[in-house]
Amino acid sequence: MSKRIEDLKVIGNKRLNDDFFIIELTGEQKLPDFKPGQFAQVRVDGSPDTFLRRPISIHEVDLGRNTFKLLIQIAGKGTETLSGLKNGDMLNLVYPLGNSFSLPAENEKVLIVGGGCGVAPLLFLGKYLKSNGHTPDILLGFRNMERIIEYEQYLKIGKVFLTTEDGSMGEKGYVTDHSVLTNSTYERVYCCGPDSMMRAVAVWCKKNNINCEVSLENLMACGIGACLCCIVDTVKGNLCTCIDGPVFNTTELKW
Amino acid sequence: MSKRIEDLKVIGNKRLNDDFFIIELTGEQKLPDFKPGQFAQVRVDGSPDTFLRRPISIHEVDLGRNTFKLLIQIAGKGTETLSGLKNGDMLNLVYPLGNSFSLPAENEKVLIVGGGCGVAPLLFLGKYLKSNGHTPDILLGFRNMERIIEYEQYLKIGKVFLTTEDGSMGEKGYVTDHSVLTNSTYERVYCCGPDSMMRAVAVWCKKNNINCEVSLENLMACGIGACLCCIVDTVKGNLCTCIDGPVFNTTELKW
Amino acid sequence: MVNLGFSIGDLQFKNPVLTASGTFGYGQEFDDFLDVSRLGGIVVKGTTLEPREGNLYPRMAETPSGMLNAVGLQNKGVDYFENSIYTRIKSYNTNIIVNINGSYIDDYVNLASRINKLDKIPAIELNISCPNVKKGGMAFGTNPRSAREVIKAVRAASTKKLIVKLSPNVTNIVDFARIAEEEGADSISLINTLLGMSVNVQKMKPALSTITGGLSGPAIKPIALRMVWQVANAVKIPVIGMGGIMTASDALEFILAGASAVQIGTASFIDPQASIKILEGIEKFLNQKGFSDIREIVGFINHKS
Amino acid sequence: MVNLGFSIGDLQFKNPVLTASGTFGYGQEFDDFLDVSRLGGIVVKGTTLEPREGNLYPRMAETPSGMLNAVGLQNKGVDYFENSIYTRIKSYNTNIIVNINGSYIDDYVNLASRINKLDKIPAIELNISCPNVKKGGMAFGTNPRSAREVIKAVRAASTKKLIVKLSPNVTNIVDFARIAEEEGADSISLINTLLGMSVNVQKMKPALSTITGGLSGPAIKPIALRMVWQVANAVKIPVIGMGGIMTASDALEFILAGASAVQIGTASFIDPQASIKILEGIEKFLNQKGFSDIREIVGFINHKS
Ligand SMILES: Cc1cc2nc3c(=O)[nH]c(=O)nc-3n(C[C@H](O)[C@H](O)[C@H](O)COP(=O)(O)OP(=O)(O)OC[C@H]3O[C@@H](n4cnc5c(N)ncnc54)[C@H](O)[C@@H]3O)c2cc1C
Ligand SMILES: Cc1cc2nc3c(=O)[nH]c(=O)nc-3n(C[C@H](O)[C@H](O)[C@H](O)COP(=O)(O)OP(=O)(O)OC[C@H]3O[C@@H](n4cnc5c(N)ncnc54)[C@H](O)[C@@H]3O)c2cc1C
Ligand SMILES: Cc1cc2nc3c(=O)[nH]c(=O)nc-3n(C[C@H](O)[C@H](O)[C@H](O)COP(=O)(O)O)c2cc1C
Ligand SMILES: Cc1cc2nc3c(=O)[nH]c(=O)nc-3n(C[C@H](O)[C@H](O)[C@H](O)COP(=O)(O)O)c2cc1C
Ligand code: FES
Ligand code: FES
Repeated sequence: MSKRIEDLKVIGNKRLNDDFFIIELTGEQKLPDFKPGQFAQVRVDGSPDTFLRRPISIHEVDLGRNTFKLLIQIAGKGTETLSGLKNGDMLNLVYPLGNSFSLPAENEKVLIVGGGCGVAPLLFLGKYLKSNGHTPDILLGFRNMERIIEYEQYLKIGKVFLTTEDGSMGEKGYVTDHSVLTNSTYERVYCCGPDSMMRAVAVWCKKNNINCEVSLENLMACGIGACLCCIVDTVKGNLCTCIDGPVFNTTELKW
Repeated sequence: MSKRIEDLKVIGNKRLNDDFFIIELTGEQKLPDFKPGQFAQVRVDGSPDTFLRRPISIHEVDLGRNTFKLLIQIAGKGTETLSGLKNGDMLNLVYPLGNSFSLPAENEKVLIVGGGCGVAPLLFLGKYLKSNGHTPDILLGFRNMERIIEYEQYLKIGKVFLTTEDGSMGEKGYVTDHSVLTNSTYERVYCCGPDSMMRAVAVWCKKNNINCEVSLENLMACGIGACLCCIVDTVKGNLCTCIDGPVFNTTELKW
Repeated sequence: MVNLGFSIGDLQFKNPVLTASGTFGYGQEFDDFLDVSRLGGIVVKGTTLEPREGNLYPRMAETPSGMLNAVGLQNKGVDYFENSIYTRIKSYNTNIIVNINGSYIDDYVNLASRINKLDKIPAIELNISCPNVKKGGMAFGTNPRSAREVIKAVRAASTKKLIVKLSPNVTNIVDFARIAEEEGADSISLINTLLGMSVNVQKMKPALSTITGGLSGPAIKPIALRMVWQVANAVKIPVIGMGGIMTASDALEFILAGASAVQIGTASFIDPQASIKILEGIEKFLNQKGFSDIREIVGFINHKS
Repeated sequence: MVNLGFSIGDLQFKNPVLTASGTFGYGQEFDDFLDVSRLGGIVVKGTTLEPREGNLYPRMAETPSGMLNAVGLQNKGVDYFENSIYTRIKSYNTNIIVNINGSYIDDYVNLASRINKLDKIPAIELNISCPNVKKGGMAFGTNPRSAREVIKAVRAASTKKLIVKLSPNVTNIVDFARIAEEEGADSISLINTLLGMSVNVQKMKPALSTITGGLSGPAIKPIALRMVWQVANAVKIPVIGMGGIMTASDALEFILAGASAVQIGTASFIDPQASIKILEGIEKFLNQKGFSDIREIVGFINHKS
């Protein structure tokens, strides 16, 4: 699937809470066949402090309407500027970039684990799995009740387990503390979230001999394998998160 | 009158033609007592290409409504960005800056000469003179009919003479070609416009022994006399356009 | 039709827009975005004799109108280049230039000899200016004596056109340009990145694993332009300018100051089509101003009028 | 309450935020915007023995995240300073530092002796780094031998605290810092502007009357920070960092890298209150992170952990 650079039109900007918003985009051309786990390099115009593009995952795709969504967390100047986008504004993207999550085998027991803005690529993955006949369980972790996002969306995909750090909803603690993991029979885990969370999940998977894929969020300049800035140390040496990833099987990583 | 730095609210952005627009601003505090010829240093936010502020003249003042206007010509990235301002946007200004035109003596016969974006400080000057009991003549030069701006406004102040370079309205040629200058009895000229125009007017005034004040548009960094970038070579040595000007009597200049 | 071509000795370039080493991979990375054969040339990734893993992550930091990198010459070495890359890219209808690097003079010489055997590589760019390696690199490019030694040695080892890429981290860039010319370089390219640094204030630690890194992007353009102007006025061989070129106007600044050609670096990260857009913009400018040959404007600001 | 003070020898500064020479006039220009007595210090405009008209217009060009200037030390000379400026500003309740400049060593010495008689000036900043004058200036600051000579001579002529301001346009900034320390400087400030250039493409001529000028603003921050870090790790006297500081976060980068204090330059053109806002931001940061004395974070990134 070939990469492109394109101006896309903003047709929605929905604020979820203080930190998160969802941008919906459409283009004049037919959108490419996105795969779950892929991302776009988003140009932040009109901000003197953002020189480089910002990598953002594909969050939801509606090829029928020729639209797709980005779920973005305000993390600094660039995402702050993006949060001000209005309908009709144009956004320049280089996309679709990166590899994607691999499909489970038939009847494999699948768990999706997400935390914070890690949920961004996972909704697309979940829907994709669902439409391919899988019914994954989903384990989501948030800081507190107010920060929970997209809960209802996940309910349509499979069984959802929740943790919050303060216990205000679901079980109290981190995702790796959740009781569903204690006697699990999962055979495959997909995970995206803060580094520390992904590492903890990877450790747990390793201990339980479970196939685990994580989506990394390394700092990127180009997003297309040209700058070698986004590397991750793997058993095959340094690989680029942007083209060899962002999805890696944790057996490849030196975690 | 002390200078200030302040966020002002945009309450109007009117496009006059392809090149010109007028921004109307208001503030929470009482606006200062502007004098004609003064300017503001305008911060252009959200443009990666404009690091420095942009100097823009005070174009019209309505102290009753606590508002004032800026007449701006799109000259590059900064003014382009400003042209997209919407009602409710905030604009950061350092103002009011610079000296001002000196008042004519009673009954002095006054001519105001403006060209292109040079008309910006002149409307405020004209109205100011008018309200102080003077009835200046006004001579305006534009490239062509389509580019004429604010004509009606000037009609309320005094007799208006026009030139266009293509003769599409008024007399054909430059302002210095206008017939009103041939047998003139003007005693005082105020002028603002392109450098070449101001120089031509200054030469004509000198030949006819007429007191002439021009408003210069030198490149500025600070606008407050701190950087010494905006200098103009005068009989008193280098002076700063931003604090010793922008208005200079042409006898001071080494033109 | 405007003539955009330039040449280094008898080596012809169809136009003056090349891509800079380390910012355009081996060209293939950009196949989806543009036809690399339209470019005047491609300078491929910095290559060393042996494979190198480069520096630890994080290797990148964004700065005002620029970025710092500390890649540290990660590459798979010359064997891999010859066997896996060269065979694929040699069909590009443009000049492919190899950027060579080493820790010792022998490395450079051996590498130059290896590249010398590759038919479709018409030129090498001798990088004595990489700020991101512990040994070699910028050390050669900031000391006149070692600069001269390595240039002399590589010149003797190579019959390809020799472009020497200078480090901007010096007091007097002209000294180094003169040395390169004296030792038989066919062209000079500049500037490599400026040594810079960034601190993550919240974490209270350096942003890069290596603490310092190389600064590129528009932030460095005024410095690059000054150096290119100084060098173009000091040597007779063609000068290839780079440093912060994002637009055709930026490229024209370098050409008007005396560069015969330009390289596009960091801009390709922001817009993978930047190089081609710049090429088109240069052509448009020449047409608008009524010039029929780009050579008429090379060094225009220095012409007596 | 956080302690923000620092000292150069026995000279106390109430806080580490000073304003940079040539960017804050004599302080009075900013009276409408802030209470200059709140600042740690003011370094006044570059002063010479005789009045100077500086360079021709245009002297300024905007660049990506920065600006070029070619003011060329325009000032009314030391007589005027003593008679007209000093009498007005000596009542400021802050340290007023005079930035001294000359074409010959004698100029510097004579000027230093003149300033030595002014009670309310506790320190001089020896500028051997102005890139915008034909004689002297940067020539002193880029040659180790003449740097040493002028520092030695001024040190002998002055009993004020001596701050030596270094030029960044050198291969090895540490050499110059060491020379300053060896010759008895009490402090080092850096960086002055980087030599840069800009071309007006539409007019096809240089943007500045002098062709080259000094680059300042955020664009140079990564380079400035790297040099401050290098120098702070090489000398024992306090280092005053500057170059592109626009925000408290920028200032903290320098302090974390080893600067005891900072100077605010170009930022004052964009926001005349920048210096005070930066001061407030530094205090806030220390409170947030639970430090009670700014000295705890000077050079923090270099501390072994
Ligand atoms: C493959 C990939 C997919 C991503 N998908 C999403 C997503 O779907 N939704 C989402 O909200 N975020 C996503 N991120 C993270 C997002 O790119 C950063 O939050 C964003 O770039 C921060 O930009 P900023 O200007 O707002 O913050 P800045 O002010 O630049 O920095 C704030 C913080 O963000 C980090 N950051 C800055 N630039 C990058 C970068 N290029 N890559 C990673 N982190 C960075 C900084 O280290 C810093 O900690 C993804 C990152 C990657 C690499
Ligand atoms: C005292 C004063 C009053 C002015 N009043 C007005 C006014 O009322 N209305 C109006 O439209 N314009 C006015 N100008 C001119 C206006 O400041 C410039 O057109 C504007 O700064 C251009 O910014 P830009 O980013 O759009 O253009 P750029 O892309 O920066 O440059 C486009 C052109 O504008 C010139 N320019 C850029 N910056 C400045 C600057 N700081 N000062 C002067 N010229 C500059 C450049 O040399 C170039 O030719 C005034 C200038 C001065 C000095
Ligand atoms: C990520 C990155 C990697 C680079 N790698 C090399 C390299 O291997 N060899 C080299 O000579 N220059 C290298 N450079 C320097 C560029 O070729 C160029 O000289 C510099 O970036 C300035 O140009 P720019 O501002 O247009 O990017 C690299 C630059 C960047 C940003
Ligand atoms: C317009 C202007 C004038 C300057 N004049 C002087 C000067 O007279 N003496 C001096 O030592 N430095 C002078 N400088 C350099 C600044 O003091 C400072 O070192 C430099 O600008 C870098 O800091 P900044 O990026 O915060 O501006 C001047 C800088 C500017 C922009
Ligand atoms: S971001 Fe450039 S190689 Fe991955
Ligand atoms: S613009 Fe700075 S002194 Fe006039």
